[in-house]
Amino acid sequence: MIGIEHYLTVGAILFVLGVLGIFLNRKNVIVILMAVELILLAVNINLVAFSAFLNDLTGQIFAMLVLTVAAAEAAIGLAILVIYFRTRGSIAVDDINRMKG
Amino acid sequence: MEGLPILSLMMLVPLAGALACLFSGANAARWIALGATLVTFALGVVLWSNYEIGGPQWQFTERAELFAGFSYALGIDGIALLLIMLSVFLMPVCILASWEAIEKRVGEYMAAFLFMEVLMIGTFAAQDLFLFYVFFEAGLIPMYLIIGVWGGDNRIYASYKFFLYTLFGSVLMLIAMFWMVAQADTSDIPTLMQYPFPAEAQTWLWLAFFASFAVKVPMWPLHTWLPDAHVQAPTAGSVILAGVLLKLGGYGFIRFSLPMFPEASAQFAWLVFALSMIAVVYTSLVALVQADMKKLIAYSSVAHMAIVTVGLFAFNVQGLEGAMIVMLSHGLVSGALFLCVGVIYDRLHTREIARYGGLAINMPYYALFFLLFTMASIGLPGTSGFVGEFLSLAGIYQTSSLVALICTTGIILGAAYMLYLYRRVAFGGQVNEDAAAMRDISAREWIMMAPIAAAVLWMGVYPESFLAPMREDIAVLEARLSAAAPASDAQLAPGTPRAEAANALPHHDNAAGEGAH
Amino acid sequence: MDFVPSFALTLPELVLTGTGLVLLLLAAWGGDKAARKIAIAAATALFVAGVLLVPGLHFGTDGPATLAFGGLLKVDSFALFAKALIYLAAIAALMVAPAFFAGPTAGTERGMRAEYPVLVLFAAVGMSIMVSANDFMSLYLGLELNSLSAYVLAAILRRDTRSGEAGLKYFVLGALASGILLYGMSLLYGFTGGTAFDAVRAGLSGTMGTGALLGVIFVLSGLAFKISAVPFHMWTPDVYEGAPTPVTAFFATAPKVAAVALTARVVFEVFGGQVQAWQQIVMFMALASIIFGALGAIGQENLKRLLAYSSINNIGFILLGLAVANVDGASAMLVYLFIYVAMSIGSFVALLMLRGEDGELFETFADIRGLSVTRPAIAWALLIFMFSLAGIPPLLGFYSKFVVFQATIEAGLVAFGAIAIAASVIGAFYYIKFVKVMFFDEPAGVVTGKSETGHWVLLGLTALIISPLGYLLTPSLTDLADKAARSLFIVLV
Amino acid sequence: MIQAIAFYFFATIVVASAVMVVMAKNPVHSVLWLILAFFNAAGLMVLLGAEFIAMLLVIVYVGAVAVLFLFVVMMLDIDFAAMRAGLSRNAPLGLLIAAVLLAELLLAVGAYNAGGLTLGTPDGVTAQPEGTSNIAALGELLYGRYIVLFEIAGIILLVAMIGAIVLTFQPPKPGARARQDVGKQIRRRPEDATVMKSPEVGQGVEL
Amino acid sequence: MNSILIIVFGPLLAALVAGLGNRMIGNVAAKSVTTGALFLSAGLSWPIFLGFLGGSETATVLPVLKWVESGTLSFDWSLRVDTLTAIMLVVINSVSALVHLYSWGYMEEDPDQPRFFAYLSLFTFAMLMLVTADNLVQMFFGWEGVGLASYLLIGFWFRKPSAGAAAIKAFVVNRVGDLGFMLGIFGTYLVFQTTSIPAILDMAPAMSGATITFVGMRLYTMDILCILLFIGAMGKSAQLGLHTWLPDAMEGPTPVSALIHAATMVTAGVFMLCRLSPMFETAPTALTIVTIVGAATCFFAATIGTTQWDIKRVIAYSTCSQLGYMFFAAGVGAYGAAMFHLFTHAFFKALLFLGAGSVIHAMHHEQDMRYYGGLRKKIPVTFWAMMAGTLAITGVGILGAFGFAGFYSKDAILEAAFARHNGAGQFAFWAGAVAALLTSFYSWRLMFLTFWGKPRWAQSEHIQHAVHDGHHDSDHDNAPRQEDAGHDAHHDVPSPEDHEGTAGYHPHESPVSMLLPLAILSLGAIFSGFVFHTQFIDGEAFWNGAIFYNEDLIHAMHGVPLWVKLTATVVMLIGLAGAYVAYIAKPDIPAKFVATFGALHNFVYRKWYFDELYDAIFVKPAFALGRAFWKLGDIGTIDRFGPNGIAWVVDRSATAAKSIQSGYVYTYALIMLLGLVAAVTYVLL
Repeated sequence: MIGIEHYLTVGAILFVLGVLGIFLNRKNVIVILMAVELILLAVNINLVAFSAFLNDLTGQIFAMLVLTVAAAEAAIGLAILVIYFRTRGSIAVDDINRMKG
Repeated sequence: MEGLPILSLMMLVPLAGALACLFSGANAARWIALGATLVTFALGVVLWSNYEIGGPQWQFTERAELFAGFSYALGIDGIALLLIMLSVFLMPVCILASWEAIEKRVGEYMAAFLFMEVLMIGTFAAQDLFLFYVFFEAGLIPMYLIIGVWGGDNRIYASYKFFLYTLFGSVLMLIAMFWMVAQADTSDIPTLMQYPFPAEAQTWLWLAFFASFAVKVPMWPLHTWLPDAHVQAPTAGSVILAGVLLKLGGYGFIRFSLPMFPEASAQFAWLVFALSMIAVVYTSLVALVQADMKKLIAYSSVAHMAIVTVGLFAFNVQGLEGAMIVMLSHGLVSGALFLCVGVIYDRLHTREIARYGGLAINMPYYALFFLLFTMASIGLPGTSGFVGEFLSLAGIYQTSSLVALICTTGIILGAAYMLYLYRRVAFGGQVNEDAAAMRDISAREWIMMAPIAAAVLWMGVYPESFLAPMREDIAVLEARLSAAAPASDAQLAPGTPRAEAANALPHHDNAAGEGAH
Repeated sequence: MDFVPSFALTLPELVLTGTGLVLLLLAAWGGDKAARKIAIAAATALFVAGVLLVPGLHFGTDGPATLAFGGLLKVDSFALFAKALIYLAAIAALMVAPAFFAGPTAGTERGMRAEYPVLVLFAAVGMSIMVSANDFMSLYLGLELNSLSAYVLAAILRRDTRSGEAGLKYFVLGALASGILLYGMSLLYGFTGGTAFDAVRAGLSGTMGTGALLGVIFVLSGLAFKISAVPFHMWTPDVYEGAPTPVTAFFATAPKVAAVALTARVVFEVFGGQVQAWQQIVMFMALASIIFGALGAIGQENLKRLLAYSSINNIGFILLGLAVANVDGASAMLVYLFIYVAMSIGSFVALLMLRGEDGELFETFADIRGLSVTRPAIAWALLIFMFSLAGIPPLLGFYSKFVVFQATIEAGLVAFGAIAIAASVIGAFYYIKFVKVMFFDEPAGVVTGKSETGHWVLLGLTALIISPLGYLLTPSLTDLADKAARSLFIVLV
Repeated sequence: MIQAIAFYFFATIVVASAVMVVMAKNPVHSVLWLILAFFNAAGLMVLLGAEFIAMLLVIVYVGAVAVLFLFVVMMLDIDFAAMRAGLSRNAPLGLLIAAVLLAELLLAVGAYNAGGLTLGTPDGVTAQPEGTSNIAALGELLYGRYIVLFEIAGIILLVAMIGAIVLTFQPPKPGARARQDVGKQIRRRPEDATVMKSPEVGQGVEL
Repeated sequence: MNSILIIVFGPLLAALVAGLGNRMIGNVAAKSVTTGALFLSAGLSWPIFLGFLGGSETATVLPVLKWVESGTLSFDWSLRVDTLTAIMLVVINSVSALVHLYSWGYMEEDPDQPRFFAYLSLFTFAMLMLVTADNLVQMFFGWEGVGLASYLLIGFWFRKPSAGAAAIKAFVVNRVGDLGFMLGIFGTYLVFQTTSIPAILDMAPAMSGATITFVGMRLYTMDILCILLFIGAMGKSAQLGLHTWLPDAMEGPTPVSALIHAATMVTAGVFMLCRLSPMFETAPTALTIVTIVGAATCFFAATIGTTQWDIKRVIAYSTCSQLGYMFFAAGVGAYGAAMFHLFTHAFFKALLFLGAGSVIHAMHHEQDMRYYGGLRKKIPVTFWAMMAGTLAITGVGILGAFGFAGFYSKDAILEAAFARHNGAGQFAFWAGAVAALLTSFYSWRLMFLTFWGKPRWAQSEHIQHAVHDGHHDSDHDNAPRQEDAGHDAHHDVPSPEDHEGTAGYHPHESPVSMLLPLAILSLGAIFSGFVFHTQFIDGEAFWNGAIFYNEDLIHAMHGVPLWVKLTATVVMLIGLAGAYVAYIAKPDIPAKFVATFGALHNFVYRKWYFDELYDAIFVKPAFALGRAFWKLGDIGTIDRFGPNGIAWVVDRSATAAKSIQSGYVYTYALIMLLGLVAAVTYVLL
């Protein structure tokens, strides 16, 4: 059987990739939202892996909750994105800095 | 008077007055403020007359555990009594000084002053460490407003500097207070004054308190807020600032630093001495070259307060009592000098010395008062300034003759800059038409100045009135300090007395002398 | 499982949720025209929920009796204290909203959305869950319930680009933060074998493995975002500036309370056995928050933005109490929170009262020049709030700093306290700028509009609390905070 | 062995497609890469014996979330060509920090730790009972012990819904489009709607 | 003996009445009150003095009021009367009363007369407090009080810039001396734990071997104390180094010069030395210093006196020089002689000043002697009074027969110095002898220039002014009506005889109120030496312990060789001859002398460049330092690096903090991550 560290490594890599996706990107907010999904995926992999190796279902319940929330987050995030696009006509990350300082 | 909470009453009256002023029209506010301060002063007189000299150390005590962490504990000893008297004495004068000079937002102005009075009385009367801090610190608010709203052209800078400087000084003290209360398990000042803090802790506690009081005093090089604040503040603001607020620093030393940390005080006496010596010479010289009257007097305050600090750290009765008298005297005199500036500022709206001249011609009584206060500032014997300076310096001489020597040069430099000022303002020809046309002091100004003049002379001729109330307290303090007191540098060593007088001649031949006669 | 005791314990939440659902229907039915009535209903519900807290607050509750739903929630004194604050803040956010949304500043569409009170209610439910969470899963869900409502609230002025930008930034960074938090939770779950707080605490006892340690740090970081502690504060100024002012007032108060309470519960109940692992980090965050909050505020022209930095600054002092890591510190922190909430509500209400002829809102320094002449009452109230925020006695803001620093020094963290208090002077700089602009500068005379009675009531009430009279509250406040703090330190094995 | 091959297969694709999600120039491609990543992640879950989660992943993520993304990307009508390319200006620092974080994470989770990991010891209350299926055991927990979480999750979804509607629903502009009044429609009777007329010849129609 | 209360406080009350009443009560009332009070005091003083003279009075102390009690440091207001005080009472009150009277005439036209008389009386009060002091602090009170009065009177014509400057100079220079005095008092208190003079004098001999550390130096206790006190005396008595204020003090009205800067205040230093003589006698080094300083002053001031043109300045330097005599007399132990010279000097110097005032009054405020000449006939009473004074100061007399006042006192001093038989004594003797020659020269020079020769006032601005305007009160309110400082360009006027002529102006004698004091003082100048010299010099019983009485020295004094006794007379004659030759017989000699020894003349004429020197090393640097401290210190350093510096740093930091807040989401995310990584790294390390 594959050791848990392998799963955790995948999770870690996905997490870091997700984080990178948030701050490397300057083109498009949607990609940032996807990067967030990657982070949540990483968390889910962790949770499920631990759940399996601990023989404890709580992790999977947690993962389900995370999934639910992720969906809700995506909905809200996209909604905000849409209204932002309506007023500004752009979703480029570089344009979202009317407030600063 | 048994049981009457007179200290609380003295704070309540101006507080009520302040609230009334906030909601009153200009003229009503003036009268309310004057009435409130006069009532408070009257209460002060009652307080003084009921103060039992040689009685218990703490009198008129009131205590209530009101708020979490704070005790509403009031009580005074002779030292506090005198400083309270100084505050309530100057207050009506301040109100009078602002009578005509302040035209905008009079109600708020008077309220600020009355709040100030509450806080000053509270500071001197507080017997709880934190209560003291609250009163001590709260004074920032009204003073900030007084400078900022009713001040001169550069009032913003001055008010910021005043506020932040003093705030920074005092927050460190607060930290030290927490530590002390945690350590001693009480915030009762009289208890803490006898509490033996460990020597190593005293060091940093002392420094923390020093940060606050040295700014308040102010000591060189933390003095630069003072000239700015004074110059920009309205006349009455300067009076109260110089008259009472600076005394908070000295009071802090005498009430906290010295009795609570005697060892550390001795250990850091050199620092106080060094800063004070520099202050005396440095600020006096700076005062000499000022072209702005208020700035000049402000710098002179720094020099005078340096005498206070050396006196306090002389660790002997003369030094301590002298410092107290200098504080009282300086409160009266510099306050009066600021009033003098205010009187002519009200007429000509400039503080520039060069715009005046020859005022003794058209304002003889003004010149007389100004002269009296100038002389008191110089420390002419017979005025209050002398008694204080003399005792302080006599005290410090016993500890260090060098410090005494340097600080005594202050009497030369002080004479130089004050007389130079007086000469430029009151002497000489009348250069400016408008200055020459100014009328002499009005009845209101007479009422402001005459009591101060009387007090100055009284303190100079019969200082016993002021020394007696604090004698016991100073003795207690001195007893506490004596263990830690630094050795005198005089090192008096008795030798064998000479057999003969210096001009003794070999014994004369009687016959020869008579023959030539 | 017998749910009756659990329902009894969570009655306020049930009331709020039920009301929220009903009001949602009414909102759908009545449309935005009914918004005002819905807001009143929602405020009433919050008030009722608050009243329900009173017995528990008064008598104090702790121990096993406070566990609900099989230990997922814990309704102890601490939670009650926080909830009470949250409900009060939420009521304030509802009270000031209608007038704001009626004004022209709210973009092209005038009038409050009927869903606004509903979202506030659900946010309050989320915060209630947060503060009584006793399991990482309930913690996460409560947090997200609150956050999702908050994202929407921030962006609710959909025609306003600043509002949209605020929502977007808040959302993106919030999502990242909850990702970090979740990741930490997953690690904790894995390395301790559970998600319940006591299980995690038990799993963390003894020598901690690296994974668990990382979990602790990640969780802390995620929570630090919520309380906007430096360096996780970056969203705060932008969101506070961009969000509609009532929402900003809400953000500055209720979620702060919830997040702080949650953080306190996590660090004490979960990480309580490993103080050395987080104490220094919290200390650093506290100092950094104090300093950066103060520095950022200097030179701001926009008052909302300034208050955002001010909230960061204040969080630093609250964290000071947290870093002390004992009952006194926690109690001090709660006292601070209460006073902070009062000051913040007061400041924002005052801000909301700055209206021009047509009801347009002002929010820059230039607009409030000489306010003491044109609107003396508001100016004096703001003066009280600002000096209080600066911690100048005799205002109550001094007391909040007082207790926090007292706890710090009594715990022996002298140097830490000294640095913090010295840094607090920087903060005073911009608070007194308020006073300077209002009192020293020549009047701009733009603030002319009338204010609603509700605003006056709130302003007067908060000013009264912050004034020296507020010290009369301190005995009972301290009592409550002490009870709450003690309940936090009872370890249920 | 097969497990290992499957693991590395899924893992590699997950990581690679995650990289592509971040790096793809076209957001539509990003979404598609995201979907691929989810599928393969579901594979990993299956390997771990969490079939239900794997299913959920596919259904919820791929079926709902990713499609929503796709929908929005298309709907927004963004001129992708005009979008500025390239990485943000903090990229080098960001990459460095990310690398450090990854290293630390890996160190922490002990991937290179020869001795393996010391996991916690659950109290066993929520262990999967022998002989029950994953989905059944999950169901037991979700509707029993964790029912309140389930309810809260429901509220969260409700809030998400409200939020999405509040933000994006644009009330019809007055007069732009007729509103449907169901009650009115139902109450409508032929008598009200129609009028019998008997026009004379030549009167009904104007020529 | 309560008359002492009236004597001391009468003038104070009078001063208050006149000063505060000022214009309300009017000139006459103010003048009458003050003058009356002074005559009352004078009248009450003489019986006391005569009582001591006759031995019917004994030393008493009258306590008045508690003053200060601070720990062991305690001193009260009290009035001590003993022989020394009695002498001073007589001197002060008599001269003061006469000066008051004189001022009726002299100040007749001044608009500020009440103020003037108030100041005069105030001064008298302060001086009386000084001499009746029973402790050092009260003495210091009087000391400073006379300083104040001196300041006020010098600056009386405050509209003149030069008067204001001179007033400040007087006060500040005196303060330098006071620094020493104060430190001396402190040290005395430290050593003896008291400031009571009798107590100190009692204990002093026991301390004569003790040592003490002062400013890091290990010194004999009594030496350092006495030196410090002597510094005070130097300031008040204008001794070399601290003398610069005295000539400038002539900016004050002439009666003031007579009273304060000749007869009374400036002798306070001598009085102090005598009062503390038993203490000084325990400090040989200090006494040596006193002797040398006194002798040097005596010589130095006399040289300057020979070159000045301003009549008052000549007399002022003369005063300075005479004070030198008194000091070295005290220094060698002849306190009686010092007091005697003080006593006689008070009469003849007051006389000279008042006489000069009369001259000035006659010459319509012209003070430059080059514009005088031939006044002998115009103002005969003044001339004879001045003549009496000159005879007294130059010490004219015949040994064993009769001499004018100065003859007895100055001779006694010179004899004492010689008899002291040590280095300092010898130096003092020779310096004193040369100074006596110079004294004779400048005194006669003054007489010759003023009263002999032909009138030369045609070119005087003052005279021209008077002639053209034809009236005395031509000056308007704004300008001082007398003695303005319009003569800075003295050296441009070549020699006196160039501008002969009267320009139609005819000096007239002063009114009776001025002449009467002259007459009375003339009597003093003529007879006071003859009458009192035995008591002062030899009267151990008279002194009755009020001063240290050195019997051996008195005997040695009487035993000096004859040539010593004649020295004074001889040098006086030489001086007279010189003056006669230079200013009557061959008036071109001075010009030739100046031409030949220009540098020397200039050096002396410019007062040895003391003012320039002090200006360069004290005044200018003080202002420069003040400016530097202010601009470079306060503003440039403390503010710049202190509050403003911190503000700058905070401001910069704020800008930096805000630049991090860039508005970009990715920056924010990066910062968060940075924080996360930092925290992780921190815990892992």
